[in-house]
Amino acid sequence: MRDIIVQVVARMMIPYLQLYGLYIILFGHNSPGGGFAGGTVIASSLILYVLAFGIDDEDLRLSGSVARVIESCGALAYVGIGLAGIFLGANFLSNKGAGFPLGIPGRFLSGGTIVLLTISIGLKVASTMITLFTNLAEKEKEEE
Amino acid sequence: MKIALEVITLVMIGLLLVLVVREMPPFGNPTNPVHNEVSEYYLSNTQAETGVQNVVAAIITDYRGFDTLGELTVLLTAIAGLLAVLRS
Amino acid sequence: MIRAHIMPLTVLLPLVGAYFILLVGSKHRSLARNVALVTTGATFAMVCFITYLVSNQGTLFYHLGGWAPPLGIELQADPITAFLLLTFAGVSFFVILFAYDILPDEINSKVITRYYALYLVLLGALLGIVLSNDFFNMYVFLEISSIAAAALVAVNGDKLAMEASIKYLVMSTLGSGTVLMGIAGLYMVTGYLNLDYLAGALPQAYASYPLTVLMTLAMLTVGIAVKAALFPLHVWLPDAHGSAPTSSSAILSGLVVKVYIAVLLKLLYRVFPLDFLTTLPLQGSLLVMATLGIFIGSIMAIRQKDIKKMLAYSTVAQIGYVFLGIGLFSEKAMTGAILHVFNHAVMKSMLFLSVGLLIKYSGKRTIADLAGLGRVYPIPMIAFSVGALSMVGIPPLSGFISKWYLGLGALEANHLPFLLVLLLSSLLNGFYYMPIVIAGFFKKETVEIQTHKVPMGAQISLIVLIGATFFFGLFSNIVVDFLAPTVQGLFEVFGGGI
Amino acid sequence: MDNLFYAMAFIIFLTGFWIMLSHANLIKKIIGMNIMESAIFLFLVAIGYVKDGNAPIIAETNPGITYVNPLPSALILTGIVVSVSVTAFALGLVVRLYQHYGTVDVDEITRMRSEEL
Repeated sequence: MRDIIVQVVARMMIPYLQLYGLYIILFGHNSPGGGFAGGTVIASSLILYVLAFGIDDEDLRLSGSVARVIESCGALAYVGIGLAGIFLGANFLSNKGAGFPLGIPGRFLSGGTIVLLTISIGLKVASTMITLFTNLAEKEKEEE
Repeated sequence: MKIALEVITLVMIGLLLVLVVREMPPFGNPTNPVHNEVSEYYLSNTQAETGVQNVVAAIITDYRGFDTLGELTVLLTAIAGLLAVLRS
Repeated sequence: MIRAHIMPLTVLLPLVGAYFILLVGSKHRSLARNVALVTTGATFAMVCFITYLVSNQGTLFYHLGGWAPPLGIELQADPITAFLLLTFAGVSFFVILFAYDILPDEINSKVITRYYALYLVLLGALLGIVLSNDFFNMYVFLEISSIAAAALVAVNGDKLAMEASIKYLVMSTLGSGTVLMGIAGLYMVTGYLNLDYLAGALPQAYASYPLTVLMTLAMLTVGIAVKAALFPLHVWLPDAHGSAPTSSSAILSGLVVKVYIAVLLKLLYRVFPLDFLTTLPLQGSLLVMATLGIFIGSIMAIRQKDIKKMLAYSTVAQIGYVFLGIGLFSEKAMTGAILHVFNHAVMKSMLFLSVGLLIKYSGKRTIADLAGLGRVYPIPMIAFSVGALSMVGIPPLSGFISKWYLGLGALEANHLPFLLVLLLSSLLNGFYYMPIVIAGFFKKETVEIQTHKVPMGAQISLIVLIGATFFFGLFSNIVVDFLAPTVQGLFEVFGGGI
Repeated sequence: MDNLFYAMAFIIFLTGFWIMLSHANLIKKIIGMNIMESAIFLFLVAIGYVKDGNAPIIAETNPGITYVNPLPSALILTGIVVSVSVTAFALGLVVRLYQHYGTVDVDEITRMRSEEL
C-alpha cells in the first residue's frame, strides 16, 4: 500500500509523534506518562513509517543489530543503576537510601535514579516494540 | 451438544460470580480494605522520599522497581523467543 | 558486600548473563556457551553460599530498594527455599555442563545463542519465583518462566515441537491469567501483596468477605494446578516435554513444573491458615486428583512407544506424588513432598539426559530400540538404570526416601489407603522402567550401533547426578534435619484459626 | 448494584476464557487471551478507584483532594507489558505454524499430523 496521501500525512506526523513520545518519557515522573507509554509512542511513530512506506526500505529501518544493542543495553543499564545502589552502601535499586540527589519535586531534574530508569525503560520498550513489529510483519527471513 | 455444555457451565460459573460480586467491597468506597496504610503512605510520602510527583512512576521505578526489572526481562525473553522461533 | 546482597545478586546473575549473550549477538557461539556455563556455575556457587548462610543464621530477608515489606518487594530465604534453590541451580548447572558439547549438534546454529540466553532467563526466573515473598513479583517471574519455557520447547523449529509449544503457551497463559485474577482478588480484600502481610490480614478479610476469599483460593489453586500439570489439567505436558530438545526436556520436566509447586506451597502453607483449609473440600480434591494422576500417568506411560513421551507421562505421575504430599497436610508427608521435588528433579533430568544421549547416538526414539545399548554406552545406560531404579523406589537410592516419608505421612495423617497407592504405583513404575533397563544390558541390539565417544562434560554431569542419587539416598537425614524446623514451623504458625 | 464494574470484569474474563478453550483457531485463541487479560486489568482499575478520586499525580499541596489508589495502576502497567510479550511470542509461533501447515486451526493441524504418521 503506497498511497501518496498516507505518505505525506505520515511524514508530517512522525516528527511530532516522536517529540511527543520523548516528552512523555522525559516528563513521566512529574506528569502522566513514563517509560512504557513514551516508548510505545515512539515505536508507533516508526511503525507508522513502515506502514506508510513499506517494509522493504532497508536504510530507514532500525537494523537488527542496533535494536539488539539498545534492548540489551536498556536492561543492563537498569541493572547497573540498581547495582549503583549497592555500591553506594544501600540495597539493590535504592534511590534516596543510596544518597542519590532527589532535587525539588516538580522540576525536570528530580527524583534521583527515577529519570534514568525511565529513560532506559523507554529506549528498551521502543526498540522492542519495533523489533516485534518488523519481525512479525517481515515476509522473508533475513540474516543478521 | 458441546456448545450447550459449555454455555451451561459458563452460566453456572456466572451465577456463582454474581453471588461473589454482590459480597465484594463496594466500588469506589474509600473505606475498602484496599485503601489501607500502604496507599496512604505512597500518596503522602512519595514527594519527600522519591522527589517525583507522579506516584505511579515512583511505584514502578522505585518502590517496586524489581517488578519493572522483571518486566524488561519479559520483553527481552519475548524478543529472544520470537527471533529464535522465526529464524530457526 | 556480596554476603549482604546475596539474594538479589543470585537472581540477577543469570539474567545479566542472558542480557550479555543477547548483546554480543548470535555470531559468538562459543562465547555464549562459555558464558552460560560460567554463569550457571557461579549461580550454583552463590546458592550454596545462601544455603550456608541460612543454615547458620536462619531465615534471610532482603528489602529491595530499602523499602520494608508492605511498601516494597521482599526476598526471603528459609531452609525450604534454600533447598529448592539448591535443586534448581544445581540441576541447571549440570544440564548445561552435560550439553556443553552436545547442544551445538542438536540446536540450529542460528539460534543457539538465543537458546542459552533463554535458558539463563528461565533459571533467573525460577530463582526469582522461589525467593520472592511478594505475590505480584512472583507472577511476573512466573510469566517470564512460562514464555522462556515455551520458547525452549519450540526453539528448534520442529513442527511438532512448535505445536506443543503453542499448546503449552495457551494453557499456561490460561493458568497465569487465573492466578493473576486470584492475586487481584486477594489484594482487593486485604490490601497487601506481601505473603506475610496477606497471612496476617486474611482472617479479618475472611470474616467480612468469605465468598471472595474462597473464590480467590479456588482460582489460585486451579491456575497453579494448570501450570503444574496436576492430573486432569496435564494434557499439554506430554507433548511439550516429549518433543523438546534434550536439555529443554530435562529442565522443563525436572525444574519448571516444580516451581509452581513451590508457589502452591507458599500459598497454601504460608498464606492460608491450615485449619481453615482443612474445613474445605480442597484436601479431598487434591488427594483424589493426585491419586488419579499417579495411576493414569503411569498407565499412559506403560502404553507409550516413544521413550521421551514415556518419561513425560512419568512426570505426570510423579507430580501426583508431590501433590499427594502437599495434600496430606502432615509434617512427614510435607518433608516427603519437598524431598520428592528434589529427587524427581535429579532423577528425571538424569533420565532425560541419558535418553537424549542414547537417542542421539542410536538415531531411534522407540523403547524397543534401546535394547543392548548398555554394552556400547555404559555410562548413559547406567545413569538411566539408576534413575529408573530410584524412580521405582529401590532402597539405597534417593527415590526410596521420599516415598518412605510420603508413606510415613500417610500413616501420620491416618490416610491408610494412600500407602496402598504408593505401593501399587511403585509396582507400576517398575512395569515400565525395568524392561528397558534389563533389555538395555542383556538383550541383543536391534539397530546397527556405531560407537561415538561420549563427551567429557556429559560423562561428568551424569556421574555427579548418579552420585547425588546415591548420596541423598544414604545420607537423607542431613536434608531432613535441615528442613525439619521449617516444616514444623509451617504447621505451628497457624494455631489460632480463622 | 455498585459492583457492576466487578461483574463486568468477570463477564469479560469468562468470555476470554471461553474463547481460549473452545475455539480451534489459534488467532482467536490469542484474541481470547488478550480479552481475558484486559478483564483482569479492568478489575484491578476498578479495585483501585475511590469516589471522586483524581489521578495520583501530586502537583499542588492541596490536602482536600482525594486520589485513587496508585498501586493497582502500577501493577497493571507491568501486567500489560507481560501480556504484550506473551501475545507477540504466541503470534510468532502461529506465523511459523502457518508456514508449515498452511492453516491456523488446531483441529486441522492435528488431523494433518495424524495423516502424516
